Amino acid sequence: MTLVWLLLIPGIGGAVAWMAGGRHPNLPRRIALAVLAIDFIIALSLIGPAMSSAIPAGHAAWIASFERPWIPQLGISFELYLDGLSLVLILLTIALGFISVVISWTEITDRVGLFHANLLWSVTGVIGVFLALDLFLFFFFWELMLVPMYFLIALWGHEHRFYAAIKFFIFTQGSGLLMLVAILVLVFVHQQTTGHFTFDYLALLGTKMNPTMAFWLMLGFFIAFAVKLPAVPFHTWLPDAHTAAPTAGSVLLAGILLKTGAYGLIRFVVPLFPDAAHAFAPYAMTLGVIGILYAALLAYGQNDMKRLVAYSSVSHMGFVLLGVFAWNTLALQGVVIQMLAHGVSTGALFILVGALQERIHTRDMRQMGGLWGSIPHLSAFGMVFAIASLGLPGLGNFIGEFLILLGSFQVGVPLTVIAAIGLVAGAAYALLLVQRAFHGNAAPHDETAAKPCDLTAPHLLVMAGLFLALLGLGLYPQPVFDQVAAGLAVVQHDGTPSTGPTTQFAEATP
Amino acid sequence: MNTTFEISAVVAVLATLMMITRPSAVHALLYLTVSLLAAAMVFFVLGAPFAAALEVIIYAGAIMVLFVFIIMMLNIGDAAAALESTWLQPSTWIGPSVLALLLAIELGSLAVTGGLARPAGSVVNAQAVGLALIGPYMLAVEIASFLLLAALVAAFHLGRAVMREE
Amino acid sequence: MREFLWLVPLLPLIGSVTLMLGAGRLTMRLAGTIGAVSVGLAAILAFTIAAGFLTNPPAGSVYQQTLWHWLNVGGVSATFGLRLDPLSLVMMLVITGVGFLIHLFATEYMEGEDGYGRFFAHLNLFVAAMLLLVLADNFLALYTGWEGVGLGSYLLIGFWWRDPANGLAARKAFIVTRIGDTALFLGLLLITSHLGTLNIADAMQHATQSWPIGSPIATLAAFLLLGGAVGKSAQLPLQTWLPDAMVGPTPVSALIHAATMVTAGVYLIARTHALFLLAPAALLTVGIIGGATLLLAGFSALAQNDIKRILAYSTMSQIGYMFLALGVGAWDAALFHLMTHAFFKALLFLSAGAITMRLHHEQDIFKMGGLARRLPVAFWSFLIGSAALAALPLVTAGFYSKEAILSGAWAGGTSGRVLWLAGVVGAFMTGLYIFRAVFIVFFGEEHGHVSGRYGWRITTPLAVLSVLAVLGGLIEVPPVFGHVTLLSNLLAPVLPATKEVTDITPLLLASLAALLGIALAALFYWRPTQRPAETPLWRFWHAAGGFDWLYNRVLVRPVLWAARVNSDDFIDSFYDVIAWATKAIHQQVRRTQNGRVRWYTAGLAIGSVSLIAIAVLL
Amino acid sequence: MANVPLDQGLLLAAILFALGLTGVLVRRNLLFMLMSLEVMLNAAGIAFIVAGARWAAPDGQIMFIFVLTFAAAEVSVGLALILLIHRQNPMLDADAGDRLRG
Repeated sequence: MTLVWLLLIPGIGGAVAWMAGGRHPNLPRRIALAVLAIDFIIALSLIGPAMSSAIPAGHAAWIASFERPWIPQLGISFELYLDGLSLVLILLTIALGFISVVISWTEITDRVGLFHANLLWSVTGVIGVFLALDLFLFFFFWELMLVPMYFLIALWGHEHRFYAAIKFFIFTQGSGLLMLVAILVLVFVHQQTTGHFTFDYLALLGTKMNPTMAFWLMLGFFIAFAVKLPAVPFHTWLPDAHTAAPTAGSVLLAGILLKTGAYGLIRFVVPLFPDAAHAFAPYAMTLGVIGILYAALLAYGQNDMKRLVAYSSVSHMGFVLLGVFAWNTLALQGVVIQMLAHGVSTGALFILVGALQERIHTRDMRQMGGLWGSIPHLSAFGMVFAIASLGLPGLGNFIGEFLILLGSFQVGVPLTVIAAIGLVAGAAYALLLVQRAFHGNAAPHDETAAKPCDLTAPHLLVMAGLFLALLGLGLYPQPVFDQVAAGLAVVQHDGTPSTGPTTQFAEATP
Repeated sequence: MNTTFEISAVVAVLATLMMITRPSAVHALLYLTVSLLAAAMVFFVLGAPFAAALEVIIYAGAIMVLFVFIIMMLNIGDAAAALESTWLQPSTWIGPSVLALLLAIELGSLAVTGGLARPAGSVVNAQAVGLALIGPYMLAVEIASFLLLAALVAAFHLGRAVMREE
Repeated sequence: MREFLWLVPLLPLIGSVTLMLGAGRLTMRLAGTIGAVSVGLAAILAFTIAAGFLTNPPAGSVYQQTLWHWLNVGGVSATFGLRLDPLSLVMMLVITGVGFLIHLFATEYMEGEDGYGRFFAHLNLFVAAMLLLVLADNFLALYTGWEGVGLGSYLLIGFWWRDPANGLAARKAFIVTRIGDTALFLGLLLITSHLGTLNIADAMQHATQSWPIGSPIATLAAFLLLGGAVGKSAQLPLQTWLPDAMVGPTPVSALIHAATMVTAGVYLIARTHALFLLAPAALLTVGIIGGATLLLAGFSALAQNDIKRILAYSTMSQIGYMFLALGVGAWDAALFHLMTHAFFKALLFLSAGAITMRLHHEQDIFKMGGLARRLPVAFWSFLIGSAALAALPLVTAGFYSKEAILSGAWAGGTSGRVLWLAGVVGAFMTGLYIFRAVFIVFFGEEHGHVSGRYGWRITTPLAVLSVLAVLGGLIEVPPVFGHVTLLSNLLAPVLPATKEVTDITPLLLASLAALLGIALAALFYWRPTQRPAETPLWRFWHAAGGFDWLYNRVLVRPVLWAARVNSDDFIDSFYDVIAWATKAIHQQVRRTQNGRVRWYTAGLAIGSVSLIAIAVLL
Repeated sequence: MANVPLDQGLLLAAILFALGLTGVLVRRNLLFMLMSLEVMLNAAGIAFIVAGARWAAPDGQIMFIFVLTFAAAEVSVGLALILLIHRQNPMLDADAGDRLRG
């Protein structure tokens, strides 16, 4: 039942915030903060070892579960399961949601109630995605999280917001359609072989089907998640969406929504179609590596600061793709850390860009420069998070990249070597951002304009908190490893190809 | 009786042809009425006297009267007729005529090859129709009455809008 | 005292964090005090620990301290641990000792600068990272320190951030070294994957057990580590960043780009010598890189007019010596030279800084001249530093350490002899280029009136370093002069012994070469000279062999070009084509929606006709 | 009354329907279009009657009655609309009312 509350609280909170918006603009903000704080506490209370009893054999990783029939005629049930992996991502979701509310305090002044409602519903959808194990329910939440996000971009965004919002929606919706088709075909195939019509993930695991069919179904899921991740060449919606989105939207998008793609790959693509996924792994890893380098190159070429950060996000997600399809414990643990660290560091960068835009009304780095002199705190944090995102050891991103590359090194040495070039590329664009925005000569227009004010206390607190989180992930990531270990072990067990041990997989790498 | 049918049919077709070619609304309306009366004759020949009566009373009677009212209200006169003549250029006829011809050929060929040649040869009188109407078709009658009610309300509403503006 | 080892890197870190948090609120005096005192305390602690270590060595001369378990996942585990053995002890002493002196110098040198507190925050951060680098007991912590010093270097090169050129130099330094770091990173992956441990000592032990000498995998691993080392130590082919890094404040150049960080590569190779011994090819490459770099840098230094660039090239050249020593297996000699080099190069940079701070940061040696009388303190310290750099026989520390390297090379077979020759030529060049600078700067005619006294915070470090540059070599004296082996005895437990050379020929030849260089410099530059003509040869050496030009053409420009050309992401145009096609079709199809009832009716009719036609005809 | 060939009846319905369609397509005056529509509806009615006569069943006539009902409703609303349209478009030009174009 806890899991239901986890979903209901932000869901209902959103409606309440909407209604409260008419009374006083601060009311929805406070409500959203309270709701997310309560939700966070509930989620925190779930930290702990997996349940030992009442769980199907071989799936001993669930921490909590909730199951009720929903549309029994069609084999659809309201089925929520939580393991360490979901829990960690849910905690990230709620925390970033909380931060989004804080940093929108001054930025959003228009239709405050509706904004926070959308924010909370988006969070609800994401939590649902991380919890749902019934494929129908999963798809339901998958679509549910898009709609509020669409409105966040379209209603409170910056220039080209409708273009960006529609592009975002079409990409994710179109790929979602592929996934829906794949889900339905999978269910029918399962029915044909077992005579049992069900959308239950646990039942659908290990469905026997011919390799061609498995490959196409796997591809349907893969594309849906690859678009969300996003992996090159499905990434082009992301820079536009980020550029147009309000700061909170960017934070949610980068920090959370992208993670659902990675989560889907780990939870669904590989376990449901182990053989197909492993045959496909070399190509997926290649896509990941291409993404790392190509997005880094793009990031280097941007003038818009937010686009730069967005492309850096794509580059980081390339590591995630590489790690997921390396499919060993090291790489998967690395993926989890990378997701958390990326959520924090990129989220922080987006917050800073948003704060900067609020102050100097531009994101164009050609019009910046020398900001260190006028707004040192913002600049210092900008530098800190830029450096975090280039993977400085001691901060979370490094642990993620190290483990991912260590894991993929066992599987494909050439790919890992090429991916490692991304470390250099990351340094190039991250430092370019610092140089162009914060260092160098002050831009000419700065002289006449009023001096922008530095970060205020709430922003400083948020930044400090995010930095400490990164530091924690970088210096003592073990609690995270321990929390997700059981869940990953089960997923890995399910995802092992039937044809043989994982060593075969190593040989399949180009 | 065959002859009656054929004459009626020819009259109906000719009258309709005239109707769609007349520039004057009143003339067209008169031809339409003739066409409807001819259709009523056909019904009678086919053994549907009740339908024939309805055709005369409602169609040729009530509905045509409505048209007449409207023509009178709108005061459509010679200017309109002249405009109509300019609209009725031969070139505008070609496409629709070909299309209609095709349709007629298709439907006609279906009718001829449809195997309907043997008539049952009996009259279905008003009583039979009435019994069926309030028997198996009860629900349809109700729906039709709703339709009429809706039309009544709609016509009233639209007409009132006209009156208010005037 | 040993159990407080963790405080050694932590103290500078605390200083750094305090300064960062207090940025803008601390007075200049307080900030300087925090910066210097935190390193000073670390130095005192380090020396106390060293005293304890020397008088009462722990078992196996290794003291291990595990702070916490960093990660343990999928069979890979790493602790956050420190390891104190003679090698890291020497490094720790050099870093904290020289580091403290430079901090002290900087408190006066940087006075009045904007961002005084930030300077010390970054400098302290650097010291902390450097200490972590040398004290780390596993590769991951080592890599953390390794990247940390890179960050410190980046921050301090770009300290005067208002000038975009400084930012460019800082980024160049970071990115070029990052290329090397990535090789090191891959090396870590290889070692971890194949040896199953991140602990350096364990890995070395496993490597010697499981990999035969000359095995490809050991060679590969050694080459990857070497990649990291050449990046950090500014050796060929990743040397181009160091001269540009001189745009940073002079104390930074002294600490980071002379005394400590750039020697990290030497430390790394010494630390993983077991691996390099398994890979003779890699070890030979180390020597060749060292030899080539020392010659290239030596010639380049002769073609520079900027005093700091001269010193930068001399640093490259001297680290080349250390690499040469590593390459021929003269491990102690490399470390010995590392130590003495830290003394005299810090001295040279600080005295150069002392000069330029009185010249409004003018660094062109041809605009100086006749400073010997005006700035005696700077003159004498620079002279002592130069003598030590040129390895003036018997009276300087540089002589003993360079002699150790050259005799090591002499003993190293044919390849050793070739490298020895390179070393001797380099010694000649060293004498020539540094005394060229000495004569031009301190003698000849004066340009303008220069005066100024130095406070104790500048003179004390100069004095201490001068003494060290003269006497520091006495801890290791070759057999011919008395045979002192304090350092090699200390290092014996961690580094393999070097063959002793009793032949006096190489020593004499090398000394002669150095003296010849100095004499030649005196001959050419004693009298005031003109700025050298820009001949093609001069330009070639001025640009240090044109590596920058080459890298610009081959790597930087293509990437920049690609980034600029593709800044709109050509993949998006694929989706744009889909969108465009949809729009184009829409434009055509919307014409059917012309709002005319009859048109729609016609459509309906055509549809019906066609459908019925299908039904009838088929 | 028994020997009317029914295929001729259907043929008549087809021809009338086609003529009505021609009228709808050709005429631009809404009033004439409405009249032509009546012809088409009537043709459908004839077809029902013919089909009813084939089996001597009342259903054909019943359907005709429904068609009639429909025609009545349609005409009343249609004529009311024409009244409205006439105010803006006195010539009742169907092609002028194309504000819903794409």
